[in-house]
Amino acid sequence: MSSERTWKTIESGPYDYHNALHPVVKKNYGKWKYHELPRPGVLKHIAESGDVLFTVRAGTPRQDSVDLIRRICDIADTYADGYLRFTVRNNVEFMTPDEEKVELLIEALEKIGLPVGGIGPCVSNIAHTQGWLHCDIPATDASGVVKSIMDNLFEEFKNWYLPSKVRISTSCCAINCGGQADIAIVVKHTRPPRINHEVIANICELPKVVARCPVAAIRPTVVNGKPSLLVDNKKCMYCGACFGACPVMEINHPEHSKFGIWVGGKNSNARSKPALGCLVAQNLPNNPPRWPEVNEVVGRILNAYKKEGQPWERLGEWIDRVGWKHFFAATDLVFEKDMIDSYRHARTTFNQSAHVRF
Amino acid sequence: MSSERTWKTIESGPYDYHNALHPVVKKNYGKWKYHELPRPGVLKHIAESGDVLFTVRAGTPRQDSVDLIRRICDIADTYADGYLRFTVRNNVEFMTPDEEKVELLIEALEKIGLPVGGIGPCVSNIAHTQGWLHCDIPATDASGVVKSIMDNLFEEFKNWYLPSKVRISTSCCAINCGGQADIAIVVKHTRPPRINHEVIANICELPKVVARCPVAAIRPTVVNGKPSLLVDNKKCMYCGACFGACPVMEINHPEHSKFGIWVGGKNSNARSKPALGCLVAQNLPNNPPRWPEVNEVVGRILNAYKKEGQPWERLGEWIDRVGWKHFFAATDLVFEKDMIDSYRHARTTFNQSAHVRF
Amino acid sequence: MVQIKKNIGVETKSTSCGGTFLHPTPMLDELEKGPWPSFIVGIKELAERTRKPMLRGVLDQLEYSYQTKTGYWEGGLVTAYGYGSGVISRRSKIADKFPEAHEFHTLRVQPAPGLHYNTTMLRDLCDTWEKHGSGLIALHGQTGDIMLQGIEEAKVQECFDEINQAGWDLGGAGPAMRTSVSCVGPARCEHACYDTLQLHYKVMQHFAGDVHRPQYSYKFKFKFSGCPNDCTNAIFRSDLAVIGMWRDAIAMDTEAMQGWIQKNGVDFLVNTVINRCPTRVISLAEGMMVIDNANCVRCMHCINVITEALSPGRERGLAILLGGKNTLKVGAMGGTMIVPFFKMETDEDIAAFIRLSETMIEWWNDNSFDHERIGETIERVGLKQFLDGVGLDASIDMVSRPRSNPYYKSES
Amino acid sequence: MVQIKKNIGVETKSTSCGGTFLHPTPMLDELEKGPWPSFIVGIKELAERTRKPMLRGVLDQLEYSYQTKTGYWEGGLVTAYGYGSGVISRRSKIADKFPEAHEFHTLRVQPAPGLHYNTTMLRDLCDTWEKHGSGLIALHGQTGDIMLQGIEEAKVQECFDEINQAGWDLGGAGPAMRTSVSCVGPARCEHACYDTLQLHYKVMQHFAGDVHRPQYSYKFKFKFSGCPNDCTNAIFRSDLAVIGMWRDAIAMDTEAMQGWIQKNGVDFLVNTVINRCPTRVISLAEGMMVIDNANCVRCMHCINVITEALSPGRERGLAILLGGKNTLKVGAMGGTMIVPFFKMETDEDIAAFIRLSETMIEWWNDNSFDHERIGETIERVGLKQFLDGVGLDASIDMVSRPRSNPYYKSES
Ligand code: SRM
Ligand code: SRM
Ligand code: SRM
Ligand code: SRM
Ligand code: SF4
Ligand code: SF4
Ligand code: SF4
Ligand code: SF4
Ligand code: SF4
Ligand code: SF4
Ligand code: SF4
Ligand code: SF4
Repeated sequence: MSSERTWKTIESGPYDYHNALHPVVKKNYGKWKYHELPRPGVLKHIAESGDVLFTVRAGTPRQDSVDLIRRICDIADTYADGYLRFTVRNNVEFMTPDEEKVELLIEALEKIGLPVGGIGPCVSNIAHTQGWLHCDIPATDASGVVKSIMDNLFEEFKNWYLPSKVRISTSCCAINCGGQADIAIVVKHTRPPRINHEVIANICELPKVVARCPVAAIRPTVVNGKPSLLVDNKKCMYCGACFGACPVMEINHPEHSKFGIWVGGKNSNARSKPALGCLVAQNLPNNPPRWPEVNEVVGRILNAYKKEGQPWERLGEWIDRVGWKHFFAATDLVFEKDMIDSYRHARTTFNQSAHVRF
Repeated sequence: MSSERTWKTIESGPYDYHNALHPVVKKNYGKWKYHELPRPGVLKHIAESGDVLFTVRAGTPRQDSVDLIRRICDIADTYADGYLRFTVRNNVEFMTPDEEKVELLIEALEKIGLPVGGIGPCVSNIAHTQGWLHCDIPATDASGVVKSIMDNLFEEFKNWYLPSKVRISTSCCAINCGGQADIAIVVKHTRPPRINHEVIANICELPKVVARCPVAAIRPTVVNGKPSLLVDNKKCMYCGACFGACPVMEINHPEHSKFGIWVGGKNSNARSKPALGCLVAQNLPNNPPRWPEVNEVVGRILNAYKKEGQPWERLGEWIDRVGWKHFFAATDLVFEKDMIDSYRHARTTFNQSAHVRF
Repeated sequence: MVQIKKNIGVETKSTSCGGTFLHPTPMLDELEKGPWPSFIVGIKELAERTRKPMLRGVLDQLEYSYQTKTGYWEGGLVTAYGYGSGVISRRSKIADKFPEAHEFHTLRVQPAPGLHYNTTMLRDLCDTWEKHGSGLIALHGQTGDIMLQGIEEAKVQECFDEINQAGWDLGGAGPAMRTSVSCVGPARCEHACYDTLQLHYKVMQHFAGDVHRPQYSYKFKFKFSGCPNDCTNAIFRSDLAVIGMWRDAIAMDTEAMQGWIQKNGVDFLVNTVINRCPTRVISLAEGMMVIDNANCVRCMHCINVITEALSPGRERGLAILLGGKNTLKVGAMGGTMIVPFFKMETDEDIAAFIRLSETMIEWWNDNSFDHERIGETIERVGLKQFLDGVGLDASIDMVSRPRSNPYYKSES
Repeated sequence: MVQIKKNIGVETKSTSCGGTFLHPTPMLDELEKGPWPSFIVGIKELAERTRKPMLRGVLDQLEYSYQTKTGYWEGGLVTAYGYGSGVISRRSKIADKFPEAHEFHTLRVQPAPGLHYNTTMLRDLCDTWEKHGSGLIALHGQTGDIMLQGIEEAKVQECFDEINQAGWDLGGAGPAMRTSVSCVGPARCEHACYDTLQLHYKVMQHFAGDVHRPQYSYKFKFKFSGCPNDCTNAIFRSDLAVIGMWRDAIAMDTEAMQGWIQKNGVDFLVNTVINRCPTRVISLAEGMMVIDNANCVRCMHCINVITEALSPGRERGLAILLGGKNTLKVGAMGGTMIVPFFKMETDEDIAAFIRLSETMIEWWNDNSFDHERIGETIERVGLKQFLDGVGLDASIDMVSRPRSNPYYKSES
């Protein structure tokens, strides 16, 4: 701490939201009756009082500059009474009771390069993570992958071409801070960690690293007279958990850290229960700056879903209906041995029945 | 081997079935077209050739005397051309192409005390196990429990009162040789094994016993200078696996070996996939000679299913449709903490969703 | 209404007072009451007629078990010459109390496939058994054996020799290939997709040595069901479940179908068939039932209900599910779909089936711990490792969904 | 059709050649192309305008990462006075190559519940941040923080003091209570069953100390969703998911309902609503939709589709699901239903909710291993043990079915 302090910290927790609410929101707080989707990118909420509130949603790159934020504030000041909010998927929303402002908002937003969309049956913005820009353990740059994909899915964001909304997430390591999603694009390492035996004992608490491994593949050892660790390559499944505990367990590799694609993740309770995504493509190259191979697979999946999904049916629910065999056929992806679960609850995923499609 | 041998064994495997088949069976082998259920206890199979074959099914006690078997053979000789077969649930079947014989068969069977039924939507005979009559590790007598229950369900066996067939099984220890069933009645111990340290090392291979415990609750120890075993009562969950490996790990207890009742087991692939039974009543007393408490719970379950199940819907499928909450209400059984899975795949049974009924 | 409170108490012919040979068994006598055929009545009748002390001893001990709620048999080793299994040895732990029941061994005898009999073979078996043993027979054990219950060690070999001459052989026990069962199959069932009796017969002949001389890590059971109705409970109760299967479309006799709909009505069709199809692939088109066979999972339901008009397709064979077993140690497991379709028409097909089975059993014996069923081994080492070990490709049919965790060795 | 092969390559305003301040970044420049707003365009614009060397260094290092496919940040410890968390420290591992980027710490700042803002507060934040830091802000991190990305250690405290005066506080990191998010809730959503913003606000104020000074076994996250649609992804992404719930029947405005059916047709009602109800409890009766509420599992689907006529019932509150987390070590887990209904109307309700949460968190801290999330602890020790520990009764709502194995301690 270099500078002198004159201020005594107030441990206030979250920002007090009361002055951040639009007046129409305040007035009708908890008294909304229903909503309509008048057009892509726009919501219309009708309150019990009869009040109406329009919302216009636009995509952002998430890694924003103060310049962009100020531009956004300008738009909020001009068309949305000085209020705005963000969504959990890094979209920004402007609210106005005034229907005429809707068109103006859309124009203003597109003028500063922010596409309007993300509402209703479309691809919303991608939930993503830090990547090379900031994290200490990433194998790729999430923001770059996202930019490449959203360029391709630009029209999908702005229009209602899909059976239901598709949420995509991108994560730069297997920890997957981006979470479960209809389509999750996640790094998967394919080699065990490489240990720098010279420095490890200075930098890391060895027992903690040993404890972190889910398959007990790490053992204490001594190398060149110094305490170090040994990875049993037969057991190790390249998860990188140890790397999170100790930067010397280098798991990232420019060639051998790959991408896997997981589909059918779902967080909502609508219709089916929340579900985990399942692996349908693996070993896709980590290919900056545009990751064409990942893009291609995402496209195939979306195309098949677009063609066959039914209204309100989420991607995973479509697969549940048509069956995984058909999914692989329709996307021209290949079910590989590695896609058979081998972890703790693997048995519960085996087909313990004679139910089979031909 | 006491007696002198004159015969050289032929390791023939199963009995050659060719001469055990009824002539109409032989003629139409593999050429059956469809079947009808003309009345309880009777099947009518129609062959592509136009041939017709009636089957009359009757319950047996399974633990048969040669006297009973000879009587059964008499009936087969008189009415079924000298052939008969048994079912996998210990029923006996007589076949005849001659419709008139059906009534005569039924009469003859009931005359020797064998009820005709077990076909179609009824309770079939109970699959059961050895019990005190023969096994070396039982906590009860399966045959006795079965007799008590089937006395109560006699009319259920003979008539079509139920939505679909109900298979019951009874097992005299947690190993459950009786298998999964719509209603499975299985012994559950409620105390850890008691070890006779004096003799254990003479009788059992201690490392094998240690290896048998699924929760690693058994450790080698020395008692009175003799090698023995120690059970960690905190870990032990009274499964009795060790007792199967070593008769000195006495797990049976006249008071503390109880009954649990499991419902919804299903082996067929019809409609839903095969399913395991789930625990819905526990700690029922092991109460010979008539086990009234077990009988009572079985009755409650059957009554609820009878009232609410739909045609072809198996007991577990009915519960799937109405929900477990309703099942417990409809049967007046209580969901207890112990009924929450705590074993290896417990997590997969947790309600990881907001889906809930009130 | 099911009776739930009290026993009916209808008396059938009770032997409990008439006999002079037997000792009093007041608790067992309670099981002579009631309409269901009573095993106690049967044993008593047998005992009174044959006056076999062993039976009296067994009844005395059983009565004592009922009173003390405790079992009194202990295991041991009794075998037939050249065999390591097939006889379950039982000696009384309280032979001092009930000396007549000091031995009560059981011969497990393999039945004919499909549990078919003619009266001659059964009568002969009864005669031999009454001569050498107790006269008590369980038809059948849960694995399918004829259990000849109650013989002294001294008489085992002569008894076995005699029944062996009549065509019978012993079944399995211990860490061995076990006795098998097959459903009635083509003998009397229109659903059978392969010849269950023949395959059962040939396979168990092939493995006869492994049945008789335990040399596996643990038990191994085949069960043969002719279709996915699985009337032998193969999926949860055998290590290698053989389930009849077809690959093409469900066969429909349209005329019979129309007749059926006419007779039963469209409502019944919709509520009982269409609405119960697990993948909802049946639709109604101009009063007819139409199946999208690509999404039919061969569950059998529609065929079961409309047996006169629907049947499995013509391209028939079997599916192999591996690893079923009941509760011990790991909790019950169902067999996992390993081979969705295996042709089963010729002798070569049978030979190929046996070869594949052997490959799997060998892999298991090479990779298992002691007392570990093949399903447990697969769960422990991984299904992928198993497939690699036996040289099979992966197919999505083997799982209900692909993995949802990244914890695997992906090598690029 | 989704484009799958090639990039569209639409150019937006690229700054890659105009600037004089920045070094060449040929790979990053590729990300200036295409229609989606480009973060590279944004950072470059900011750098060119502010001429902050840190930004140039970060771009250089990022370009190098793209070329070498390797990350170069390492963690460390930087904190604000009195705090143990809230700042994510990043130092370059290759500061020799790119000295301008040797420090690039992030301040995690807790947002307002519901991610609501007025422009004044945002502009002020931008100004302060531009003054002390890089001017780069992530709106928002996956946990919900405003991430002020890029500051030197020396400036952390003065920057924090200034934003703290403006009403902002730091968020969580490390083994601590983490920042929370709440859905837009009653502010603009008709489905909200409790006041997500208020509860979020009160709960996180209560736990502020635990956010700032890590003292748990591992991280703990709350997320607040107003209804089972779960717009904050609470079930898979928070340790304690708070999901709006109602207990009585779905409320139906019959007039609006009739209007909706008239407008959309009965076919649409049947195919899109009735047929998609997970428990199939909606029926059609004389053209109207009838719900068997006892079997409704509160999935929201019918309400979502027919928002103008259906809404959650009037007896509203929340459900608590415990133990959600993502992949690490055990594979992702969803929160388990622990409290199906908790009234949330008064301040006392809030206090009771906080008390219950604290009991659960205490139990976890007492029973967990290092680096073990509460879901892992519950899985390891057993749900029953957890319920006993926190004094809750079992309910069938907590599981999808009762156990199917006998491996438990049943004490009679
Ligand atoms: C603004 C936002 C909440 C917030 O506080 O930020 C929000 C707002 C609404 N959600 Fe949501 N949801 C928002 C994220 C989510 C998420 C989380 C996510 O996307 O990461 C989910 C769970 C996703 C999942 O299952 O993986 C989510 C699952 C739903 C659902 C259930 C969808 C389904 O069928 O499974 C509905 C129901 C519906 O669509 O009518 C819903 C409905 C709605 C409604 C219609 C609620 C209303 O009446 O106002 C809002 C507009 C929907 C739309 O965007 O089409 N919201 N909603 C979030 C916008 C994210 C975005 O920018 O795309
Ligand atoms: C910044 C952020 C990603 C982003 O760009 O948005 C992030 C970044 C990191 N996460 Fe995360 N996680 C972030 C949200 C999440 C989420 C999503 C959520 O909270 O909804 C998850 C999944 C949900 C969960 O909690 O499980 C998540 C699951 C993890 C895990 C795995 C936890 C687990 O038990 O499975 C780790 C590893 C760990 O904690 O050891 C982790 C660890 C990390 C670390 C601290 C990596 C490390 O060990 O050094 C990353 C610091 C990166 C950085 O430079 O800032 N992060 N992390 C998110 C936090 C920003 C914020 O405060 O708003
Ligand atoms: C004789 C027997 C096979 C044998 O080789 O011994 C047999 C024979 C028939 N079974 Fe079976 N099943 C027989 C045991 C089973 C078993 C195993 C068991 O009961 O232990 C099952 C699996 C049970 C389970 O799921 O737990 C079984 C599941 C079926 C099914 C599927 C039922 C369902 O809806 O889940 C059918 C279909 C049907 O009922 O039409 C079926 C159908 C039939 C048919 C209709 C087949 C036919 O066309 O001839 C036969 C008469 C049915 C009846 O008894 O009502 N059989 N059937 C067995 C009679 C046992 C008994 O005495 O009760
Ligand atoms: C006799 C029989 C019960 C009956 O009365 O019908 C039986 C009786 C015994 N079973 Fe069984 N099992 C019998 C069918 C089954 C079945 C059902 C089946 O085969 O379809 C099962 C479930 C399926 C399976 O294989 O898992 C079965 C699962 C077990 C197990 C647990 C195996 C597991 O891995 O879960 C054991 C314990 C063991 O092997 O250590 C066992 C062990 C035993 C032992 C050997 C107990 C012991 O360890 O000493 C019992 C000998 C009793 C005796 O005195 O004869 N028995 N056992 C059945 C065999 C008769 C026959 O050969 O036909
Ligand atoms: S996913 Fe991994 S690499 Fe990416 S931000 Fe999260 S912890 Fe860092
Ligand atoms: S990468 Fe994962 S499995 Fe391999 S040693 Fe590290 S923690 Fe263990
Ligand atoms: S269930 Fe148990 S006690 Fe009964 S026969 Fe099987 S092994 Fe013996
Ligand atoms: S009863 Fe089961 S848990 Fe207890 S010691 Fe024996 S094998 Fe282990
Ligand atoms: S399994 Fe199939 S083929 Fe065999 S008897 Fe049962 S219904 Fe018939
Ligand atoms: S066999 Fe089963 S899955 Fe196939 S169409 Fe008939 S009911 Fe449906
Ligand atoms: S979670 Fe429910 S209440 Fe909250 S915004 Fe989403 S739909 Fe509305
Ligand atoms: S909320 Fe869901 S479960 Fe309830 S009636 Fe509507 S669709 Fe069915």
